[in-house]
Amino acid sequence: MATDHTNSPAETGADSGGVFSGFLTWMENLSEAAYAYLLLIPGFLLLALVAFYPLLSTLRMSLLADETRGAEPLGGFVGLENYIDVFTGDTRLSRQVIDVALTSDFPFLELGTPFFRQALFVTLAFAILSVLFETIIGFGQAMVLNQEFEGRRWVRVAIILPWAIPIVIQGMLFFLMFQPTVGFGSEIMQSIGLFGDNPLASSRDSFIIVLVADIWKTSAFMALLILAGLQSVDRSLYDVAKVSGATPWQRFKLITLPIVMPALIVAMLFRTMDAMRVYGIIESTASCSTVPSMTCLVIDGLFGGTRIYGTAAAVAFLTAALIGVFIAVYLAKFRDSEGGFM
Amino acid sequence: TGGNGGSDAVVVSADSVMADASDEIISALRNSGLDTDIEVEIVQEDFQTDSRRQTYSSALNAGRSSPDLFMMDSGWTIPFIVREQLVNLEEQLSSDVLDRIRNDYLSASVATAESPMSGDLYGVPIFPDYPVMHYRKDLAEAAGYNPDGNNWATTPMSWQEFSQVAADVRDQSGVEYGFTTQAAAYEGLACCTFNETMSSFGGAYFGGVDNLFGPVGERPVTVEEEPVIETIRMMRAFMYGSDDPEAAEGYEQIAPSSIVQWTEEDARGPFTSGNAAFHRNWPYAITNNVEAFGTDFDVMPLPYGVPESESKYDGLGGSRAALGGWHLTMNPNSQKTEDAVQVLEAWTSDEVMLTVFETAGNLPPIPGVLDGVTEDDVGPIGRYVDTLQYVADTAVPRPVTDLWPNQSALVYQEVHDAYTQTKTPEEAMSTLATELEESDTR
Amino acid sequence: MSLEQTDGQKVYTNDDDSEEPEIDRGLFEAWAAKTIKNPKRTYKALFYTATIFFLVTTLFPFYWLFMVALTPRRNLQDVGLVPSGFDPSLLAQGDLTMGTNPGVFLEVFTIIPFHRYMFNSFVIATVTTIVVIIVASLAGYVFGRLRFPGKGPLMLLVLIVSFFPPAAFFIPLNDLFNTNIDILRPILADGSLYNTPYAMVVPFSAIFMPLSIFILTTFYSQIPDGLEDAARIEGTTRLGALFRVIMPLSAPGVATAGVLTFIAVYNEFFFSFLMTDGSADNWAPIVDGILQYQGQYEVLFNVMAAASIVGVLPVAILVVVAQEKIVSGLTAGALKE
Amino acid sequence: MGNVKLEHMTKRYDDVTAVDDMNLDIKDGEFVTFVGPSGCGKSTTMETIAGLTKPTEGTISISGRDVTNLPPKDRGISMVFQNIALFPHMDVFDNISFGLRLRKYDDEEIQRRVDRAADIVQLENMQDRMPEEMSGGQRQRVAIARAIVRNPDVFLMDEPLANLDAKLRVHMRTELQRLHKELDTTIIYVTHDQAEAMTMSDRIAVINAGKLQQIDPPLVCYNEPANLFVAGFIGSPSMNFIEGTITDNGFESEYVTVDFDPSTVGVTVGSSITLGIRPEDVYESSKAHTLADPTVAMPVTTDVLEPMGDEIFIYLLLSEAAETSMDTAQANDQLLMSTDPDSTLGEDEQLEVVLDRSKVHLFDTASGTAISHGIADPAVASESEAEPSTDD
Amino acid sequence: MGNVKLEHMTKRYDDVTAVDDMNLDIKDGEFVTFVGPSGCGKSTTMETIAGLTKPTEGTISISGRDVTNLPPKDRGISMVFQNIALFPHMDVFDNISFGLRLRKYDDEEIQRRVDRAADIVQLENMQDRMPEEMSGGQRQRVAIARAIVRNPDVFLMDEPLANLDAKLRVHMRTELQRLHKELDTTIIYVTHDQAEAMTMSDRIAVINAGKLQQIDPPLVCYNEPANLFVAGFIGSPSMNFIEGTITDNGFESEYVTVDFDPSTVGVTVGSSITLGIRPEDVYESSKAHTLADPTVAMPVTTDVLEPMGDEIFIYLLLSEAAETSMDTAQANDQLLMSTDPDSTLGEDEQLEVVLDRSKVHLFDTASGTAISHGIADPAVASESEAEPSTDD
Ligand SMILES: Nc1ncnc2c1ncn2[C@@H]1O[C@H](COP(=O)(O)OP(=O)(O)OP(=O)(O)O)[C@@H](O)[C@H]1O
Ligand SMILES: Nc1ncnc2c1ncn2[C@@H]1O[C@H](COP(=O)(O)OP(=O)(O)OP(=O)(O)O)[C@@H](O)[C@H]1O
Ligand SMILES: O=P(O)(O)OC[C@H](O)CO
Ligand SMILES: [Mg+2]
Ligand SMILES: [Mg+2]
Repeated sequence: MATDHTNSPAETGADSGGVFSGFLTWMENLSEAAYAYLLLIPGFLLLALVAFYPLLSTLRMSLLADETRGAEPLGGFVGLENYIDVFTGDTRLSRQVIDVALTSDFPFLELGTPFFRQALFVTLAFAILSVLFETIIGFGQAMVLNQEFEGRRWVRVAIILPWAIPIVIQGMLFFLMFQPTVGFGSEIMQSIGLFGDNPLASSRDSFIIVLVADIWKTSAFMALLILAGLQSVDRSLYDVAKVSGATPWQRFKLITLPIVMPALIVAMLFRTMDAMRVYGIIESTASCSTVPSMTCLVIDGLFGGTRIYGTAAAVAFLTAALIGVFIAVYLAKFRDSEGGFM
Repeated sequence: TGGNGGSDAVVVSADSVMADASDEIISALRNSGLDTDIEVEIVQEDFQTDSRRQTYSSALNAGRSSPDLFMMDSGWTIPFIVREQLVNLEEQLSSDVLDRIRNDYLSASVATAESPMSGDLYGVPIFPDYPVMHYRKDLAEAAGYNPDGNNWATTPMSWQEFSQVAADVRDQSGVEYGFTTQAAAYEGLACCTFNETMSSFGGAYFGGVDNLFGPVGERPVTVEEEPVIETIRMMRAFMYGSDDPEAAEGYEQIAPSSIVQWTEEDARGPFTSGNAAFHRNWPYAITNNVEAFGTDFDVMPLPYGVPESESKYDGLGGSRAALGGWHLTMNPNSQKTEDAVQVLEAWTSDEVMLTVFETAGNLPPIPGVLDGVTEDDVGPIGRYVDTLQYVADTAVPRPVTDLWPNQSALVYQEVHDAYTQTKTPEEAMSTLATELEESDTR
Repeated sequence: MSLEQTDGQKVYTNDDDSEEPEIDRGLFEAWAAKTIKNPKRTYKALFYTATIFFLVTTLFPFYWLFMVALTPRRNLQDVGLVPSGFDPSLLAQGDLTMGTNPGVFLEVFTIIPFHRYMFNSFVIATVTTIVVIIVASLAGYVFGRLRFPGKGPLMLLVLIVSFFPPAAFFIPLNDLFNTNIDILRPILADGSLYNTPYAMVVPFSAIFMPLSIFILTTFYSQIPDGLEDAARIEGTTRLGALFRVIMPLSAPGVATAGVLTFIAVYNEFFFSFLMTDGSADNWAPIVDGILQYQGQYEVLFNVMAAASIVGVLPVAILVVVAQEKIVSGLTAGALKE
Repeated sequence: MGNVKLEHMTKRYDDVTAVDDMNLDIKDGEFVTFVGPSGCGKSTTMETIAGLTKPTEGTISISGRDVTNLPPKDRGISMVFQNIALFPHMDVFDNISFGLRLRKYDDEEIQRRVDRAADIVQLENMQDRMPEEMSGGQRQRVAIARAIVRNPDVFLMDEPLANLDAKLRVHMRTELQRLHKELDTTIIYVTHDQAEAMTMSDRIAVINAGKLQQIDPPLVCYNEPANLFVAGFIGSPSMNFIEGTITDNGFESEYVTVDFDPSTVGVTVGSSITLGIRPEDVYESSKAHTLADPTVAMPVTTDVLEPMGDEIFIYLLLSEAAETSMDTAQANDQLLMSTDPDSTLGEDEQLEVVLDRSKVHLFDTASGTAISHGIADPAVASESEAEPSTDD
Repeated sequence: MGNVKLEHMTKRYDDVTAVDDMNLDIKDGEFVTFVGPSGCGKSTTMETIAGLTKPTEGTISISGRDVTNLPPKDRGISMVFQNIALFPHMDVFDNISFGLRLRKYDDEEIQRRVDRAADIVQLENMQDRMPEEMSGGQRQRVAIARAIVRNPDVFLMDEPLANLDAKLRVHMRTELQRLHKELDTTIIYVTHDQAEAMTMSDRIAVINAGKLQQIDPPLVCYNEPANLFVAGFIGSPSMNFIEGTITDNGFESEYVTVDFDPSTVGVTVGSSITLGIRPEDVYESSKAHTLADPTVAMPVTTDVLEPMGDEIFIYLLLSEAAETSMDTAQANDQLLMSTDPDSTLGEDEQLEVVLDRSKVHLFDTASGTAISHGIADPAVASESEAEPSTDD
């Protein structure tokens, strides 16, 4: 400090200088917790305005009666009636959330309407299957992209590209492909006996089409996130593992996987939530009337022309609750995973 | 900038076809007495009817002041009316104009712009839409039929006869399909293709034409009646032939089962590309088909199930076309109500109707306006004016209430189940009846 | 790639190893025997098989989309591996298009100002991405690197946003964004956010933020403390360390969060559809544009296909650029520990 | 300015007390070295001074200001990290200039300073290398350059030369000393290299298990260790320790006897005492004449010989049963002697050795506290006792 | 088994030749230490032996097998990395047992071995700590434990003790030597600590700029360095070098003259020669009598004194104009002398010194190659010349 402080800026407080400096110093001196809360303010303000406030308002909506006519869109307070009605099928929804009838025979339950036509089942089956396949395929893709080879950048673009396609177009693509007069999808699937004559008119076949369409598009999402995780692994750890005698598979299992795990869990977490809110691809491929999901019912209630805001809001909250149950499993895993942070 | 309330113009939200014809329409409006100091701007909204309904709904829910006038589908104007989201035109329009609408306009159209409770007018119909049977006259003639001679253009045949003709023409010409139509599980099935066919058999959802717009909860549900069942059986015969135990007798297998996943364009595809002999569609498709086949293409009214006389309900039976069409309605939050009223009134003139027909291909809401109009006046579509005028009179409106969007889903799902052989016609219709009753009375 | 591929294929077929004595073994058996001896070969073969499989499965639908685009509108029937109506013999007659319709890529721009829709989407996506990355970085830093009471519940709160179908937010937001706010009047024509990019940027920022927060939390938490310490000693604030060291070192994560957000917003439809009147001048985004090719009944599938191919290009370019950031081994050489 | 003061500083992790009630007062411009066994809390103390971690208790002041709650950037410090911590995404130039760029020095000044720093650490031509393309020692030098390129009030250096070869280390040592003189900056230094600690420091702070044991000039620590720990820790190889008791005649253990009058060194007869003697203060009895005050000769057997080039370490066994352990502090029946490389002694030879009485240290076995450094004949006690601390 | 052979091994990075035509033949069970300046290619050579990087040219064989193209896991090695590289997601136990678990040892055996390894590195009670909760030295010890827990044919250890304190280092040194004897494993070792290199190695390989300079037993390297580089590098502080020419009377430079008959040491009159003398072979002339064969005395002035506890380094200036540089190899007019801590010399004193003629080294200045180690009187030339290599 002694020699040349001529024309050299002050040693202390480097980032400072200017209008901000006071604020920055104040910030820097905050305790860790206060600092944390401060930095969270912008994010939470945004969420409060665009998410929390609307959600509270929607929550209120779900406790009020539907009003299909008249200037007021909502009726009086009905408590949990909307929720109960959704479960008992006693609503104006065009599809059942769940329709299970009691029987006298084992297992004493039977599906009132077929599996593929109940929103709850469609939602769950879709979420589980799509996330499963997307994870496997996405991981495979990420592993491929993680290798050094010539042309890797182009392969990467190619693999990411489906994610860049708007859902409307993705829907159009698969719709046309399985439209017997246009594409060849139905023909192929029929010839191997998987599909019936009119796949887009069949709930089961359409479900598979929607699933495939989603896997095609969304594996890229998984791949991208997992790839980023893979790229963050310190290469020198592989050196150590190699010298310790690890085979590639062991390196993968013992080094790559645990280190990628947090990224993988985040990817799966968000994919699961997205899959459980599936709507766009259904509507643009097979339509909600063929493959109803929970979100289909929400949209139908809010925008379907018959104004049933209360019921729709209740379905939205039920969807959220369902997702919450699923997510609890992830969160438990999340906590366990190394580098986990919750 | 289009939709913003910044400009002084009366903003009319319409579709792209109308917006493209904006200049001609505005000058026709001026010729029909619109003040020159009132500016009009016709802006383009989504073409898709559902999208447009959602857009309008969010604009009205939010209390947006622009646009001033909405172009609303006759299929969903009534829900907006019963939600008190539109301006009651009884208090706005001059009595002359109101009289003209009540007396000269296609009454089925006007009915879908009125409040089902009070009967007040909330919308000015600007054009109706109804389907016709498109067909390949060349193929029919080659098969030995004489469309012109038998005056197919204005003389409907029965479905039975039609199925025989279609099968025959298909077999003789070697085209793939005899008949293509729309039977996917979508609004179009409930409002239109099934509705009109059922109507031609004298069937109805809610016990006849009188109950179409209500009163909800106090009308019978009649989907289990024989004509309705018969309609389904006929369609199953068209698709599956005699293999299907539920198929009605006496009909040929003329349509691919794929129609259960087809909407308008899917069904038009094979026809326009020469793979079908007959095709049910809206007049919009005339242009495409004329382009493809020129004078080898023609239209006729849809076939009938039973003669009108044999129908249990008045106004049903005979050739029936589902009535679509569009109205202009007024935004209650508009800052330019008076100007907007002037625009509406000018829009009821013959000149505007003809201009719209010429430039946008949209039919006049007063069928008589087309009297004497020829190919020379309006292009190739002029060749089909006779059929169009004939069909206008046979059109049945859709049963639109505030609950219809929801009920239509129930309808098309059950009908579709029956079409896809998932359920027998009776099963499907009995389920539907229960559902509709619950829905109506809840 | 092609070089490498041929290399890879040599692995399967190259049979000139002299140490292989039995002539009568089948090709496959010989290959299998070799792979057992030389596992590297197996990995390589596996790798190329997987690469080709992924390439084919992801690219084929695009290829088909391209074929749909090239199919003349009237022929939109039976589109196979070539557009329907494709006829190479036409080339002999001087028809370079061979019965296809490459002009569709011009129609995309002549029917509507598609470029303007692309521009709108690009601007909205860019702005949203920047907002999201900045705001989510702050939160990701907090959640990933700081310890404080209430962290778990707050993270859960962020997550809960993604439990709800987006539609659940819409009705209250619609009221909010259409409210005429007087203080906004100087900036916005009628004082409401309707038909402005803000009406999209604000909700997108919030709705796509949770994902980015979680991604960044994960990546930021993995950056060794030592590097942040070094930056702070050198004179940065904690925030300075975030933007100068932690973020660059988490480049794969940041780039990924950025790309995912950008793509999601670029293609978003639900909110933008309801928050604009769909006209290009009023900031309607690309999907709105694509849907303009869809009439009440008639749908210009071929033009839609062409438009979406055109519309995907900026994203492809973005991915090319962003992936340069997703480079390997960034933390190598940093630490001795 | 530049003085550093720790008062009752304690840092606890979940189950470990890394630093325990540390009190330190480092003067402006002083060069203080922290030494102590691995894990004793040196780095933790540094980090607390730097502000990278908050002390659990106590306060820290730098340049007279209480900085306990100030962020690192406002403390006027620069630091070389034990784990090096280069920014992997920046090349050498960017790494070194990072702090300068933050402070918005002008480009020329930055280039000038970086050139100089790179020159000092002998990395002139590597300014555009990335860290991952460098050897361990090169990386470490970049870390040093990054710290010295600035002019802070206090330098914190945590084993900055650990990965450098002897020659470079000597060079860096000189450079750091020059820098220290030139800038008159306070330097707090951690090293495991005794030579470094001895030659560079004004004072050495010896830490054990989080506790400060002694802070004194190097030779004081060497010659007058405050306790057994310091005695054993400073000096390599370590001091020989022999446990015994005080008799009327002085110190007595199984194999070693040193005569003195207990009263002159302030020990009570019968108390348990540990005697310490450095290897270089053990002599063959043939050389006893060179010593002013040798002990009586004792018979030993040579065991392992460790030739170091400039000297030889010879492990001497005091009994027949004894076995060599390299850990000189542990075995009671063994002595390590350091001698000239010219010595002709071989393994398993019998000989006699003497100790330099003036270099004999006595410690209380139980508490470890030093009692006396050097024992003189009763007659000259008062003089010789003071001797080691003066001119050595 | 366990022998390691490098033949013409070269490793080039884009613009750097890290290892240049290296030929090495390390016998089974040998302990070879690599020494050399920072960045000379030690780690790169290690990595190539380990199989972590492919040599650009040349071959490597281990245990008689050509392993140039074998993956690391099939080479029978274990390694301590210079950058430590613990698995951050595993605790100490998991880190140490990693290799064992891969090899499916049974749990008991794993626990037994881990316990033993942890014991050796004195981390008994830390098996469930995570790396981030440990001090620098503790981490390094985990890295050592991770390597020694297995029984490979070859151990590669890249500065395994760099971050340990002197005492622990001595302890680890002993343990590694014991391990070496017990397992009879080949060990290749990198260290910057001369004492380590001298005491542990069977042979030392001196590397400079990627090239092998000499590979010989420690004392041979010390006493008979093959060239100027080795002479300057081995020994701390470094050997004094004085450039001069050969006259009929022997060596002559501006300040130093050493008489001998050029023909007896095989140098030609007039050639440029560098004379080398280690600090400990410089004596005050008062002590010349202890030497068998001293040179004539030369007058010097003392400059800086560096007391090290067990010895003192004194920088001697040969001329008035001279200035002290700690880099002894650089200044022609300066000598470093190491002497007893008892020396009473102060700064700026005038005195005379002599060199031990038997320890004078002569090098060809141009090529650096050693010409002679020790110069004797013409009469006894043949005897004394052979001397250093035998019993020293
Ligand atoms: N990836 C790389 N790219 C370019 N040069 C490299 C790379 N890795 C090492 N080098 C260079 O190769 C030379 C040898 O490096 P190496 O790590 O073997 O040195 P070292 O002898 O281990 O040095 P130290 O004692 O400092 O660890 C160095 O000059 C280094 O800069
Ligand atoms: N994050 C942590 N959690 C728990 N214990 C810790 C943590 N960091 C350090 N310690 C413990 O605190 C003690 C002091 O650590 P510190 O790093 O200060 O040691 P050191 O003196 O620098 O040692 P070395 O010479 O090995 O670097 C050690 O026992 C270490 O295990
Ligand atoms: O690329 P490698 O051979 O270092 O190994 C990478 C891992 O096995 C992949 O996860
Ligand atoms: Mg430390
Ligand atoms: Mg190295």
